Amino acid sequence: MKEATSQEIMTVTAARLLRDGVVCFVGIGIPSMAANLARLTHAPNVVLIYESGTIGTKPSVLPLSIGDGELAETADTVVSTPEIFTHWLQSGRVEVGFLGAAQVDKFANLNSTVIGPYESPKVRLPGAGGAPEIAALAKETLIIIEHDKRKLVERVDFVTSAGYLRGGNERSEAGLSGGPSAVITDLVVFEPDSVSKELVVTKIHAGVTKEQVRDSTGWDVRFANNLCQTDSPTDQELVALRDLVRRTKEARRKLS
Amino acid sequence: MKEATSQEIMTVTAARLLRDGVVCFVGIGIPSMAANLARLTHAPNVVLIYESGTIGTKPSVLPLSIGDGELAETADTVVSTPEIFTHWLQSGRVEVGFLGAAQVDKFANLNSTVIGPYESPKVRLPGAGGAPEIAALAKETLIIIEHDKRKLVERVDFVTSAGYLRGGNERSEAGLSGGPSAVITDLVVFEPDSVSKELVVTKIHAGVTKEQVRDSTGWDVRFANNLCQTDSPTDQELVALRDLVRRTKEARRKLS
Amino acid sequence: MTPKITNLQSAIKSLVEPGMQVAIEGFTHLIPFAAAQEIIRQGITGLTLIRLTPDVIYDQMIGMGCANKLIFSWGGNPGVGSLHRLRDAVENSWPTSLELDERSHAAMCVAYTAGASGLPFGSLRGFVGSDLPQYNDSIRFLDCPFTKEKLAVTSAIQPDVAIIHAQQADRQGNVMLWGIVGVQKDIALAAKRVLVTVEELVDKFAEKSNATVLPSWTIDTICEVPGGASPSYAHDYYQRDNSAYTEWDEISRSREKFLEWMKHHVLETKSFVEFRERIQS
Amino acid sequence: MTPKITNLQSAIKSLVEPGMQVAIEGFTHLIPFAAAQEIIRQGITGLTLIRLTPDVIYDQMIGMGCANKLIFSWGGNPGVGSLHRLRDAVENSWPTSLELDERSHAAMCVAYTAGASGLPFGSLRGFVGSDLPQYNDSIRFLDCPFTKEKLAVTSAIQPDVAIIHAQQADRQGNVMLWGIVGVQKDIALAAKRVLVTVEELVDKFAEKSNATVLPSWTIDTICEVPGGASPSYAHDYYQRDNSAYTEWDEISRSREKFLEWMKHHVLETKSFVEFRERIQS
Repeated sequence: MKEATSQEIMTVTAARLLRDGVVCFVGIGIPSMAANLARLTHAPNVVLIYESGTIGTKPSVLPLSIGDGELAETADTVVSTPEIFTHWLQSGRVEVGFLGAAQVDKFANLNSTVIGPYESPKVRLPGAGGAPEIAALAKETLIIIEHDKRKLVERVDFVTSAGYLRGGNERSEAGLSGGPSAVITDLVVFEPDSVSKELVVTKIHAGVTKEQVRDSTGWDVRFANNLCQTDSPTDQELVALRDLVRRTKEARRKLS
Repeated sequence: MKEATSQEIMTVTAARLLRDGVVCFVGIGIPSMAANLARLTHAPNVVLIYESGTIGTKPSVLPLSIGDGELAETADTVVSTPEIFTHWLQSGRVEVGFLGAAQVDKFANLNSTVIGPYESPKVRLPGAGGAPEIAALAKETLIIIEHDKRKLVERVDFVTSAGYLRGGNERSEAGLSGGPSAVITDLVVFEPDSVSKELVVTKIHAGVTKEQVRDSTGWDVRFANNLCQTDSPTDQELVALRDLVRRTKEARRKLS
Repeated sequence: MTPKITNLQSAIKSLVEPGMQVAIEGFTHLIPFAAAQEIIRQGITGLTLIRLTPDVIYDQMIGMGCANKLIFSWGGNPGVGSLHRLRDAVENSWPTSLELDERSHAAMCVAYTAGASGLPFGSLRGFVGSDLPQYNDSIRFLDCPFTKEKLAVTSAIQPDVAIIHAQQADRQGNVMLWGIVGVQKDIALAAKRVLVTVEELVDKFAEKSNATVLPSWTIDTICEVPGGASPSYAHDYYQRDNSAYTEWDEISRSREKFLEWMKHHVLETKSFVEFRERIQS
Repeated sequence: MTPKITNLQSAIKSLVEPGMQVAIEGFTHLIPFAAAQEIIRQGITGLTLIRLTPDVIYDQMIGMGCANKLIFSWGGNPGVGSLHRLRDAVENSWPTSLELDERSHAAMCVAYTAGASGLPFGSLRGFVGSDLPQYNDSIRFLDCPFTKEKLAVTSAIQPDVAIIHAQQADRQGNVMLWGIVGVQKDIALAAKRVLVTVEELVDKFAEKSNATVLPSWTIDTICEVPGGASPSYAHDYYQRDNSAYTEWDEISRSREKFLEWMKHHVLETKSFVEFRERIQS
């Protein structure tokens, strides 16, 4: 078996955090890949919800967009997008929100709006989409992001979706429960400190050094006392992931 | 042809007030009979909405309840009851509301809640149902009621659904447009005076005397200067109405 | 995650407790008569009953003393007239007094939708000039934060238990209903726990336009109860038994006749199946 | 009452005027590409464009100077990346400046539903801790009149024109869409006027679970435009052309290449049919 790439390790590690049977609101891209990998391995009963209105969807290939036909065809039911946000997310039925972002900060706030000032941005990003409410209303949020100094920053340029705000009890005092429980990158897993809510490295992927993590993180990163190494992907996980990616590529090639 | 009964005259007279092509929110009972008679005679393109969620329904027999299967089977579409009230009524799409009530007063306010005080009623009536919002939000309301001193009263015991409140501009000052445009009974047609909004008799059915109307009305009833006699039902209208009633009776007998 | 599929007797026993808020919904169509009668049979009392259109089955429950509060918008025998047991409770406190939280259909819908949506209130254009808000604190007014217009608001409804009847459930416990779908999706998603009685369990759903599908994980218990909505109807299964509604008017007019009928047909039968046999004999 | 059934060119000419608020909706599925391109072809400018997910077709409209304001929640090329014309307009005001009214998907949904429901605002749990409300006055907060909780509110959206694409219309002008139905019913019912392009006119609709049906009298104009949602997809008709989305990334990166492509494919073609021929050749 070919050794796992760092992106594969990130995806497998994220997938493992999704417990079987939970209701998961899935963002497109790597979150969708990880959620479906979980469904195809240890979590066959996970209920995947996409904001396009598909509930309990079981795609055999990964959707390129959030509203691919594959998602509707394999769903238990398809509802309108307004209903997804009111009756399914806002009602508190979503246990895990699975999100990506352009920037994540030390307190797990997410930015998908702008780099630079809002009124005259250096880079205009796509925007909020469903993320602010997913981050606010899911019982727990998992965040996947590539480990890069420009992406993991001291303070996001713009808080699109609230994490722990400026740390401590600020999130709960603002009236929000839940919050990010882990940030998974291609180098490490961060978890929020139980008191300060600062993201702390709790797991480090095989072959990654602390030095490397420090150099790639935009704040003075801390490592947990009980820091351990991430369990490497099993052969079974890698086969499932690679099959999924291969099927997806083939399906897209056929369509083009 | 057997002569028209007073109830038939009431129904035909009410039906005539429904213009072809309008969107009409229909209450059960005589309003439903009149609205369907209109559809089967001069107004084939009337769009009938029932609060059970049926839109553009074309029943061949009259529903006994507001949610008979016949209504769903003959509808252009069936939506949920919440959607009927939000997207179809509250949105201002309904041109005519067709209602009955237990009591109507001089200013066309409707009572379907209680006779006597609310907290210790003499008679507990079924309640508001959809009427308050139909009366508030339809561009115009038609009311059908049997002519009886206890039903046509100076002031309703309880305002379930607003007519012109205490008259004059009170309705529009309260922020409501529309309002009752006619009250059709088995003796007369009332219309609101353009200034005072008091219900005034504008049409009197054939063979009915003013004396009879005065005796059967709970307030000191006024007759319009241009009072005229109601056009009698045509043979065509009576045939259509009687056929509808016969078909309905047969269908119900079959079910029992 | 997957709902329990069980019999009606144990479903009611495990879900409905005295004093609970219970919504047994159905808009003329698909009224869960069987499930509601099982509540009477089990002698559960002190309930707050919730429904837009309390009809014959709520009349039975109220007359048998199951409820001490009713949240509703229209309580009548559809196409027939009054509910005599409901009237007797409100007018004469028999068999017990009945508190009313009375709204309109539109307001009840908004309250269910708010409940299903995790919001504490819903807004509507309504109640201007109506006397209802004077007697009901769950109807209030606010000014629109943008236009300053005066709008009505009503508090969300989130019952302890919702009971609905549907045409079908599949083997995984997903539920589908069609035809007049009423308020069932909203009340099911608003409730803490959900019981669905169905006409039949099927392997796969057919395509049905306007169908409401409730995923298995939103439902706690499913009971297969053929005819369980009778004398109301189940679209594509059986029609409404209008005569039963007409006869109810006669049965329910006197307390004695009512009690006798309930004893013979409900209390002395073990299940809805026996009840149906006795009714049909 | 019955919608006009006409060709796309005259439909756009009679419905869309410079300066209007126009919502061209479709959630990945059923995006009305043909209708939107006809707006470009007719050179209509000064529009406020509204959509949850402005994608390639809005990128084309913005790059061609049709819009000076955008109400939206996520503007990207789904599965590919940025919209370069949208970025160029926001970052460099090219070809003109673009005002943003930026919300979240949930808030846009609530705004559409409020618009369709005749309410001036809608409520949601959201925006607590987010920076968005600081930059957008159409997001505010209020206290629940019952529980005193702080909730977000957003102003209703009621565009002058909504344009959607559906699979079918029947001969009476009723419209049906199925699969991922997105926000189309709400925006159609929220708009003052509605244009629907459809894959085909049929005699009778088949049963389709989760179908959205819009009665004929809610629609102003229908155009039969087979393939009119391409390169997005129409469930049961054709699949998404993912390569067109990928290629757009390249085409749209430079202003020159973009303008050249638009001139050749859109401005110099008379209709969507011709456009499709040129694309496929």
